[in-house]
Amino acid sequence: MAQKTPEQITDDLLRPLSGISGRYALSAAFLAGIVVAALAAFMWQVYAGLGVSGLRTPVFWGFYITDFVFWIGLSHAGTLISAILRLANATWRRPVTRCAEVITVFALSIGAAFPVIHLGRPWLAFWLFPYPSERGIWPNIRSPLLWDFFAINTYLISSVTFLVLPIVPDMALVRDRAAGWKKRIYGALALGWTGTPKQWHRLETAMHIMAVAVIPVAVSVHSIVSWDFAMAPVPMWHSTIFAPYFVCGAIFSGIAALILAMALLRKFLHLEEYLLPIHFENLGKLLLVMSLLWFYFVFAERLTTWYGNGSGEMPVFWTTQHGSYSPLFWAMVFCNFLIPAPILAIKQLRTITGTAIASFTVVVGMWLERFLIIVPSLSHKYLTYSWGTYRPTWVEITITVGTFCAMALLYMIFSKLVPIISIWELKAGLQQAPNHARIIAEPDEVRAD
Amino acid sequence: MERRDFLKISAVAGATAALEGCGNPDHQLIRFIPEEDLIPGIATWKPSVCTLCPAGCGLLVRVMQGEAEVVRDGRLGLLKMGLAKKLEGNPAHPINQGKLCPRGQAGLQVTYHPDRLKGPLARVGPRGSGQFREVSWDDAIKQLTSQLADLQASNQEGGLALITSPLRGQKRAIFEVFANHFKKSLFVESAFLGDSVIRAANAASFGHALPPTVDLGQSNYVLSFGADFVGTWNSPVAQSIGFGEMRKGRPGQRAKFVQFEQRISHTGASADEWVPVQPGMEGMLALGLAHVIMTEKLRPAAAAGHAGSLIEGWSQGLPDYAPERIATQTGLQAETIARIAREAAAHEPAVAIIGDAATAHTNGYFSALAVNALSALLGSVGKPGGILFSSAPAAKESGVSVEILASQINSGAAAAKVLLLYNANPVFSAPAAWGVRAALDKIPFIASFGSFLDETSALADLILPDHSPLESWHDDAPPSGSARTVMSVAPPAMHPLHNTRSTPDVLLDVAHQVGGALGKALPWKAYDEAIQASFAALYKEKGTKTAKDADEFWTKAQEQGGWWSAEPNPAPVSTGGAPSAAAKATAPQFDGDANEYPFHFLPFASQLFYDGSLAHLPWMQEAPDPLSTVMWGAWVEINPKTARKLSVQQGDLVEVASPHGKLKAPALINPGIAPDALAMPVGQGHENFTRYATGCGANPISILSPLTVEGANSFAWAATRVKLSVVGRGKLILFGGSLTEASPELEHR
Amino acid sequence: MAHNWGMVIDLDRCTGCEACVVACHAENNISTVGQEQAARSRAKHWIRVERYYEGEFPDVKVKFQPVLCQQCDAAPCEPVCPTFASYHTSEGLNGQIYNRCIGTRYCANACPYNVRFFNFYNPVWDKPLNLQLNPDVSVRSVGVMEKCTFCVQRIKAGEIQAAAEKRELKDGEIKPACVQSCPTNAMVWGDLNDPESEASRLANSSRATKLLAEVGTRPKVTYLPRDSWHGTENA
Amino acid sequence: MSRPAFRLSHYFCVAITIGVAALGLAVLDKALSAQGTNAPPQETSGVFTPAHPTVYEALREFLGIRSKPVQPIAYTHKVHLGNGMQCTDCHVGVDQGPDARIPSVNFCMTCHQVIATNKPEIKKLAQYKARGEDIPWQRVYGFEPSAHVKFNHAPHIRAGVDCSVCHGDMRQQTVAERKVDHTMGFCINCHQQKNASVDCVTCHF
Repeated sequence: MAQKTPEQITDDLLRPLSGISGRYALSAAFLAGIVVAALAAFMWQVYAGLGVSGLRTPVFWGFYITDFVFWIGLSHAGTLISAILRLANATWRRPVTRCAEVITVFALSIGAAFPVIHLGRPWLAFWLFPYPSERGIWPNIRSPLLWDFFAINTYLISSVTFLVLPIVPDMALVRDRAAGWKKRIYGALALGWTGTPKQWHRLETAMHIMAVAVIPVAVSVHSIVSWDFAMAPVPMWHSTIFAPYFVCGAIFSGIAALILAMALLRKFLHLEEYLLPIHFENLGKLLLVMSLLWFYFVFAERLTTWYGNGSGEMPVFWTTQHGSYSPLFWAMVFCNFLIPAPILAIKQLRTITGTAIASFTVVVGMWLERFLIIVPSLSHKYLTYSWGTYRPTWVEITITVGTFCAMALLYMIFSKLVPIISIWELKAGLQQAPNHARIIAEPDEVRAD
Repeated sequence: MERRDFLKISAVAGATAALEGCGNPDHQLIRFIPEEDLIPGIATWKPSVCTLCPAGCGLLVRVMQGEAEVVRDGRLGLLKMGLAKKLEGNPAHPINQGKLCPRGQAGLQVTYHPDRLKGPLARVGPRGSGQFREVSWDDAIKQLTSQLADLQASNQEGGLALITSPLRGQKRAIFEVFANHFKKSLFVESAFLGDSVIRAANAASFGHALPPTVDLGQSNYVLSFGADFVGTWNSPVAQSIGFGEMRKGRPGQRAKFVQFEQRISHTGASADEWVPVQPGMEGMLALGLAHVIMTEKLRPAAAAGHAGSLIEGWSQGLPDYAPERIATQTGLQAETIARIAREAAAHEPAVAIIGDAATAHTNGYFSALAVNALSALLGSVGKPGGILFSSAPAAKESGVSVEILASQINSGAAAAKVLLLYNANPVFSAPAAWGVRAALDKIPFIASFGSFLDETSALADLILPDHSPLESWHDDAPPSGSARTVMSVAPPAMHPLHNTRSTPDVLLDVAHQVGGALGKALPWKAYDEAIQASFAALYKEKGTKTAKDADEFWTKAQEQGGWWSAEPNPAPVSTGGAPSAAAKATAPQFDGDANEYPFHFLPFASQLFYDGSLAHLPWMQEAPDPLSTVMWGAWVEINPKTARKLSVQQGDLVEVASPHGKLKAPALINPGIAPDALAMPVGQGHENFTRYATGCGANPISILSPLTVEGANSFAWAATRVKLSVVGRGKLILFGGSLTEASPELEHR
Repeated sequence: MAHNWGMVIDLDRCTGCEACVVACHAENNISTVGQEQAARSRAKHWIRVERYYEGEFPDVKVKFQPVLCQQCDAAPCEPVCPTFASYHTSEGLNGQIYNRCIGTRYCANACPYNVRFFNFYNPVWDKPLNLQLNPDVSVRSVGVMEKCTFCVQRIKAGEIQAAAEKRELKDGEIKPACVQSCPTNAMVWGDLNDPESEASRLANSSRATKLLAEVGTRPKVTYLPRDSWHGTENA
Repeated sequence: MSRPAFRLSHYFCVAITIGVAALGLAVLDKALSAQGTNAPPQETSGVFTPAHPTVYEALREFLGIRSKPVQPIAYTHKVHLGNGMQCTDCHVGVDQGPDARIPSVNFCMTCHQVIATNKPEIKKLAQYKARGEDIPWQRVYGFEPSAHVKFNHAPHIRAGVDCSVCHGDMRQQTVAERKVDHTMGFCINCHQQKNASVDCVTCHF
């Protein structure tokens, strides 16, 4: 395969922005439909009351909080990964970063919606904002939910910035090629980018600062999410391992989501020449590491609980190992470790398809993990007389499915408006180090000589 | 239950409730001029009497001003009136001393029940169709009057039948006048949980046809043969207070409480020693205990006095009842019997009581005599810490039961023309085998005074709904629960909500319109006059010290909720009663072949629904049953081992079949029931009893065998055998998550 | 001296009769949820009588244990509430301010005793059952948490009365509905700051135990465990 | 080249979105109308009624909009108080318990049997009495149920808080109007000044 010129790159990567195919419209409409249904379900819940969900005494948190943690976790795909790769100056990252950062922004927005969706009185959610009122009451800063509120907002703002900054030059590029109303819009988005060295320099610096800043934020976000649970004296919640455990899980599911997204983009936007096997291979390796790390955390958690043999914790422990929740538990172990680990460990299997399959199981597995952290503990809390069960209703299921569709839809729309691969960075790659570019383009060849 | 209707109604209620308070009078109902002059937000406490069970507890009703939607002369509007907000026990009342059981507390919902009958109704559709039309009180009373007038004219024997709940005081007197006026009328005081066996036995043993007043508070050893005395038996609140005293009321002194029964009852659950006994063997066991006490010279046979002389072989020390000989039949080990006997003898005062299923076997009367004899032997009868008898008048008994009434009518022996129905639901609380429904269909005219449509009143031709208890006058002389003489009286706690009338008043009205002897026999214009008259008599007899004249006595009584003697004055126990034929132990009869029907079927009084008359109260439906924790339903209790053997899972829908019918209910695993028994709560399974009870659960009474207790005119409701089969998955609503404190999940280790 | 309300429950007296449960429903306007909702365990009982079986037939024992909000001094439900709907009152109660509750249900998850209940739907009283409502207690709407308040309306009324008469509250003057109704006098309620009060006397007795003490919530409800017969020493 | 595709897709887009949206709304509507009864048991909402009869009502409450009370009779406080009457003459119980009584038609008629019987408003009064109806006075003050405020007049009066502090100077008012806005801030201020308790549970329970 021949070496791409900058012009080719630009053409290839801007192609998706023009025109909408029937297939695209069809799937978009389909997704939109489900999202609308989910919205309807939510309206119905607001109208009737949370009773339409499957929540009950004593399981007051179910699908919604599971989804919340899941999506926030997923959001760690992008910003964190691309930031790390940026700082590590891993050049193969260049085609990957933007798809990753987009995942962050959308997953985060969706995740942030769930705490509101799950409220008994969502119309009062604004009480979480610290604003002065005649009542003289402020939000309770001791509540982990409030920490969430701030952490998530901070993360959202910073990751949006982190996403938007490197888009600016590409916007300019689109602007220069477009005409009419498109030109005006992209012009506005380009923020008057002309590509002067000064602008380039500022961009680089800003990106560097953001990259450094965003990592601790990302880590803090999921630590705090974990503390929503760890702060409560609930069996198998109240654990010191939770923060790192959650962050690990988050990055784990994040990478999986990223691989999936890339695989799909590659297929549907015909980016075969940009998203190359090596990207999947490298990310696959990362995923493998996270899978092992995740397993290590689960093992550590389970071992200490079992060995500690706490009267409160053992029922929860056993209900997940042997009891009513064990099928889900073992499904989780398969999805997160027993299936992906071998696939990713064996080089021959670490193909695009292979990593995609592994990533898919991981995404499923991580959702199960969130569920298994929340529900069994609540349903088996101390006094056996007050134990209960949980079964979701169509409302929760619709809303959950709806959010997955929302994610896909947003992603599709975004990829229509913005080049999903950072054009200028790719070019920059070429300019600085053609060898690098060649290595990206033809790894096997390189190994040959 | 008709969930849809339920929804519609509740939706409407909610909506309209929300609409009130919007700022324009034109959008609102008219307001009637208040009849009472109350200050809003300030509670007044009015005495009343609880009528939900025969215990006769005294109430304090918290009354506050509220705005009720009422119909006055045909117009719907809002009326500011005093509304009962909460029922508490009356602290001054000797029976319940300020305490109240769950059923009593829920009495509030009887008054405010959405399905309460709001005015007189006349049947339009065919009988049982439940189609009625509203009629005016004048028409209703005219109709009833004419019926009775015709009956009087026809001068036919047994033309009048009355089925009421057990009545006391002037209310009973009024009904009695009706019963006596018409020749050979059939007057039935119907109660599924009647205490006639115990009263009969007490009459024989101690010369008092009264339920016992058990002085648990001062007792040191309590032997209870199946009596659910902190739940539903006799005077539960009084006994609960005593129970508390007996346990922790006396520093350093704590009585032992032993419960003998086949299925662990709500009371048995609190026993220090719970001993399963074979059904119907309670009497034999009591005599076994007596045998040990006598042979070991812990008490002389003579100590039992007359009560002992009623038992064959007593004076010889009951040789046939040596523990070894009765061990197998009673299902206890000989050592256990001996040990308990010695303990009881060693811990004066010790008391033995019997009730519920133990007296509902065919040999229940003998068992009661035996336990009475044991009590007497233990020497605590008529003494503190033992069994006392209040000086209340013994309840008169007509001797007619629902069973007799039904059989006579069905056989044509009696041809009742008019039936007066008051707070009784015989169709529900009688076994199908009695053919009550058929008998009622033979009666041309049925008038019901009940406040609700139930299985029986739905058959009525005329319904003249009574006030709710809180809207009515009360007088009551509770026969047990306190050693003091108690005469409760209470004026209405609130004005009537609906177009109802006090039944005694209606009866007086009718009597006067019928006129003649009947009219003369009832000189009073209204029920309260009748009560006042009785209190005037009481004043002459007892009250002269406490009040300067009858009027003051009467007003005082109304203020405090009745009159009671300052000091306990239990009636003396007749030791040497008339020597009657000594009773002989008889084996209990069980209906149904033991091979085909392997299980004893034990219905038991529900702590929440009593005999089923309270199943229509949402609070009772949603409160978890103390032992099973079931809400909104009935269940069949089965021993875990048996369940495993028949592979019955918790919540499986099982069919329980007796020789006389079958029913379906979900199975519930109960570690505290004998492997050869199935138990079921009484009270659910109403076919037609308000939106809350209708279609909820199943009714065990319906499949019972029509056996009677030998020697006492009473229904042997614990003498049925049944078989069981799984038919599917049932709906079992449990509030409690787990049977045991140790987590079942840990079994995996 | 500020009051510090507490309760003592003598399990040796308790017979599990449910009087307290119904009394609580009547006093505190707790709505019944109906058969369907009860089946989905949305029933609300601010106080419940836990029943535990021990042993197998014929040696069966049953233990009753009324459980209500323990009004913990170190209450897990309080810090987690983002809006201060659940907070510690000046008299040591775990306050639940319905109008401030946005329904995160975090408090209920944090509560080790599962004594907090959520209004999954707007409560409904079929007319005229609404007339039974106690005007001293507000009716909770859909989406808010509710729980035992130690009958705070009775406490307030008592305090206002005492203040009007310019006197101190007497021990036993105020009784929550459950305590008042309890037929076996198994429950005692009073001021733990007053060493003379019956409640503190029992709470400091040798029999005193706390429910789930190991969780460290410092409950203000004390349990006196079920006693056993001490044989002939009583004779 | 992508133009025709665009057209085609356009229709698809619109058609299917509308279709599915309609489906979603249909589900919602069905559920609304049936109040969740006809869905299978494990899914039904069982018994419920919305907290407000209409969304409009809900919105008004959320925004704290309250309709101005329309009084059936133009009762004038000014005149009565001018004639030397005291608030507590009619509003009995205000110093004893939580609420003040609003007098019934009987109470008014005790005087107006004879006084000013020819005035139109008094005639209205008499008509109510004649019809056996009470006067449907409309609440002027009072808290929304959703505020969960259990206000008790008596302690405030004992604390010497003048009626006018919360109800304005009634001597200047004819038909009672909401002169003072009973916001939480209003209560808190006063409580703090008089250092009365501002513990939430003082008023909210």
